[in-house]
Amino acid sequence: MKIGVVTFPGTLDDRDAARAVRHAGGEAISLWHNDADLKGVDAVILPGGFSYGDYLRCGAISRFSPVMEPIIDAANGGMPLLGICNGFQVLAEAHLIPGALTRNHELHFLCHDQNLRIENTNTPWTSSFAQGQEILIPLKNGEGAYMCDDKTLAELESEGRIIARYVGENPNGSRNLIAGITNARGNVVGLMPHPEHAIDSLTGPSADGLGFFTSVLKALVG
Amino acid sequence: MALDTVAIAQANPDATQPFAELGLKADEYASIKKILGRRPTSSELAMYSVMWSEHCSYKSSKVHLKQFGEKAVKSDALLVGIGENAGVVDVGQGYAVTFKIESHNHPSFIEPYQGAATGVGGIVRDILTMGARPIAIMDPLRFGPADAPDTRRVLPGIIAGVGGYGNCLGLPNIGGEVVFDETYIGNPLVNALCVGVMKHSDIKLAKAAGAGNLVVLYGAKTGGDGIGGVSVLASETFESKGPAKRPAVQVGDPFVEKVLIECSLEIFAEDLVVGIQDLGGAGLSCATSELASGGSGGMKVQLDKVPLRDPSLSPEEILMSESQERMCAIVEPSKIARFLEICEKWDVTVNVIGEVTDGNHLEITWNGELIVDVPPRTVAHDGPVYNRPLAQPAYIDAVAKEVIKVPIPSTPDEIKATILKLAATPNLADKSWVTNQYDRYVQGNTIQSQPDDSGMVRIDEKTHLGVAVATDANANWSYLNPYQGAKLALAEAARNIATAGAKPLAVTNCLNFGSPEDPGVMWQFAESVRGLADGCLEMGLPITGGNVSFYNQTGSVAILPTPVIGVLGVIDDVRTRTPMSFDRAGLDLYLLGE
Amino acid sequence: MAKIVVDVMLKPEILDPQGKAVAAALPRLGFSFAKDVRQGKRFEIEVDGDPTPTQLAEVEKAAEKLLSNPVIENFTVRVEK
Amino acid sequence: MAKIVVDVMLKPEILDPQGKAVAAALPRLGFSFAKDVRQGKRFEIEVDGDPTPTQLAEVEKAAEKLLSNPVIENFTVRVEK
Ligand SMILES: Nc1ncnc2c1ncn2[C@@H]1O[C@H](COP(=O)(O)OP(=O)(O)O)[C@@H](O)[C@H]1O
Repeated sequence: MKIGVVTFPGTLDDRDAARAVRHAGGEAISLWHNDADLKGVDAVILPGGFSYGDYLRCGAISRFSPVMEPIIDAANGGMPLLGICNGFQVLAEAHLIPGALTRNHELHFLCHDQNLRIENTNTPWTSSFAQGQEILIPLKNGEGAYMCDDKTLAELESEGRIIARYVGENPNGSRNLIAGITNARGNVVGLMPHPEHAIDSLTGPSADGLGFFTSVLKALVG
Repeated sequence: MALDTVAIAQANPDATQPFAELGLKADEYASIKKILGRRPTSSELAMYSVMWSEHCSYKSSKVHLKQFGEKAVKSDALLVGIGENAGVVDVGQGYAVTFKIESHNHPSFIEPYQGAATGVGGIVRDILTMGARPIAIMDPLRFGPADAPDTRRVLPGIIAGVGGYGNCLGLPNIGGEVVFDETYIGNPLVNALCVGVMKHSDIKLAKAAGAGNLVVLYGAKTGGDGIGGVSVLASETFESKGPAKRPAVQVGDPFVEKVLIECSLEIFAEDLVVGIQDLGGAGLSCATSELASGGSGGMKVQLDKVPLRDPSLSPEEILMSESQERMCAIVEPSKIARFLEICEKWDVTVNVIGEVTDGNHLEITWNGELIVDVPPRTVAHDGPVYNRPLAQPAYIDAVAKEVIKVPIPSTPDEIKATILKLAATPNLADKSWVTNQYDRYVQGNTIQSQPDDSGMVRIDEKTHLGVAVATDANANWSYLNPYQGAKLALAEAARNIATAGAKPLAVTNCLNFGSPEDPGVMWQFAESVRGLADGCLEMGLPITGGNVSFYNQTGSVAILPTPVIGVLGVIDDVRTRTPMSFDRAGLDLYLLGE
Repeated sequence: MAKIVVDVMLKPEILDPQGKAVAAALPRLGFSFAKDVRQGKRFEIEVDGDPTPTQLAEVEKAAEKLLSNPVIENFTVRVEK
Repeated sequence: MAKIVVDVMLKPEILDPQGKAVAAALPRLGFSFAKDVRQGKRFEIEVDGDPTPTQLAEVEKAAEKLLSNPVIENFTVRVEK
């Protein structure tokens, strides 16, 4: 199974995401922001980083990259799409998922090991986890506070579209402790913390993050 | 606007020039005249003044730093030694590692965020310039007391600047120091270390060899950053009109630097450069003169080809500008098309600004007029050398005689109270309020970072080869005995490598001191260098590079002598590292040493 | 040469941690004038000559599409001489 | 209730990476109006009643001390109704 990993100028975690895909047993294909070509991939990851320096608003400029057009089309057609951190911000800017990511409530960039609870195991990115499972993966961002209006929040809650929540103290001011959400169809997932940095306990706080990548491979095999 | 050309300098030899305002002494100015056989043009004066400054020429420290080469043991691991942008050591399996520390103390005092940010940016470009992919950074920092107003002013910006720039570059921060002391009020120390890795065959040097090869400037456009000092020249050449306001502050654009790194690595991978130099302090003056004197000897540069952010800059200012995120490469004509193509892919501004020539002339023109014609070596390497007077300060004997009775806690309650008191001091307290603002995970190769004694990163995923780096300085020891203080800092850094399971290989340093014109400070400096050189000799470790920062003082009060020592080690299999924490119950505890 | 200014502010119902931090810092420095502070962005766009109505309409579009995120922000466009 | 607005912009000679990024993005989206873009901050300060001259003087002081960094930024203060 081929998983595309997009590199925008300023993307940082593309090689990590590709490594995670390989660890999970998939083939990682690099996609360049300026090529409107998905090279026949079965799913796409928008990795973390500071695309375009995070200037203006995180993800605001990358969202208009040529590669985003086929990605948006494919996602609307049901292709699994995961946005991690900066990728989540790109998804929000592209309106593939509702809401927006805003400045952390403490105003600092924050990097620490974060406990999450998996709340929805029906997406192609979370099916390897158990409902309610707690995992430990790095969180690192400056603008990770998930914001949306009350109506959207009620919808996300009632439709079970919050896929992961922070456990313990709210690290960044996200509404309802939201760490990740999915779109109505369930194929597009945005996640603020970094599963690709937790694929083995040598380089990460755990190997819990691998589940996101094994999930999608399982989902694609069907 | 009067352009000062070589012809005018010849025709008008007695024009008075503001050499003193530019920081040159009368005899230094005289020796420039002697070298050139005429008065310098204002552009030449600008170049000499900045290249012969303490910061660029090491004029006060050179005579002492010589020991690092003279005393050194021969090390097979050393691939590139002192003198290049950063030293390079062999770590096996065909890999070479380069690392270096630099200071950005004064700029960080003026504008904490940008000063610290551009400090990180500068050292990262030094490492990149060697042909290496930067893989980690560290940041030894010093501040006044935690509750001092000056600390409150500078600390948040400095931490945010180190993080803002490093995080955006995607470099894991794997360690550093945060130390508070009175003497750093008004003189915060911002030292930044970067480590990079490459294959042996990819090592690049700062030399412009091969007449006919092209001089290529790429990266950010040139603005008026960091040229506050040369405005005096501009105001002279611009007659009394006065220059536009020139900022002394350099502003960094980490996004541009990140793109510059990826673009450069792609260029290196296709072997498209003969030589390369980053533009840091002294900007184009430094890059052109160092590249030329490191190579065939000559270079012609058309300064008007330099792309400008601020079109009002004068040639003198362009030569001096410290605009960030720029690189200068020497490229064979047959490879330039591909070079330009890669720059275009990454949307990086690029211009051919000149060519390498035979002979011994660095010739710079401005719209066809010759404004600089100098032997490049005289600018880059033949600056003044001072043997400054030194004298052991009076306090040394006084403190040696002093007997301080430290009450030793004995009862459990006393011990508990003492531990709590110590743990609550800012110097010993948990530093996660700092380190949590830094990305330590990016690149996915971080094996150790905070709170471990050394940082460790994997450099090969298949073989598990890795490197460890630690920095240490104990300024209190150095104050009491600078010779032993430097040795102890070296020993501590090396121990921090060894306890992690890695083998120490090489040493870098950043020597932060007060004014070299103070014989007491100069003595502290000389003793520290002697201690470090002797220590390295005893441990069999080569010094691969470093940096000297003088004039860290407020009025007549110098900072504590702060030689920050960095040690790099290699570990063949990072899985065998020994972390600092006890990760399970039932382990035995041993005390080694006396 | 004229300047078009686009001001972008978070919608009133969206939490503004930066504005809050400023509002909290002011009294600590002895300033008591502020009941509330909101922090937003200001873009100064330089255009050739006097902006035409078409140009201004374009700026409106750019402000909506790129300079602001309509989910959380409002914007205003005006000409400054 | 009145609103005092403080606009803070980087000094013209200081590099503005954000403005540059916006200026580069606009043409990619088909907008060609901008010769240059600078991005700054806008503070909206709510005060009780009409601002008095003393209050405005205080705001000036606060703008200099807290809201801007005089080493690299300029600011302007004005009242908006
Ligand atoms: N400025 C800094 N940047 C990055 N890491 C830091 C910084 N300051 C301290 N650290 C890290 O935090 C940990 C604890 O630091 P410190 O309290 O100084 O411990 P130690 O005294 O053992 O060196 C170490 O891993 C150190 O590298």
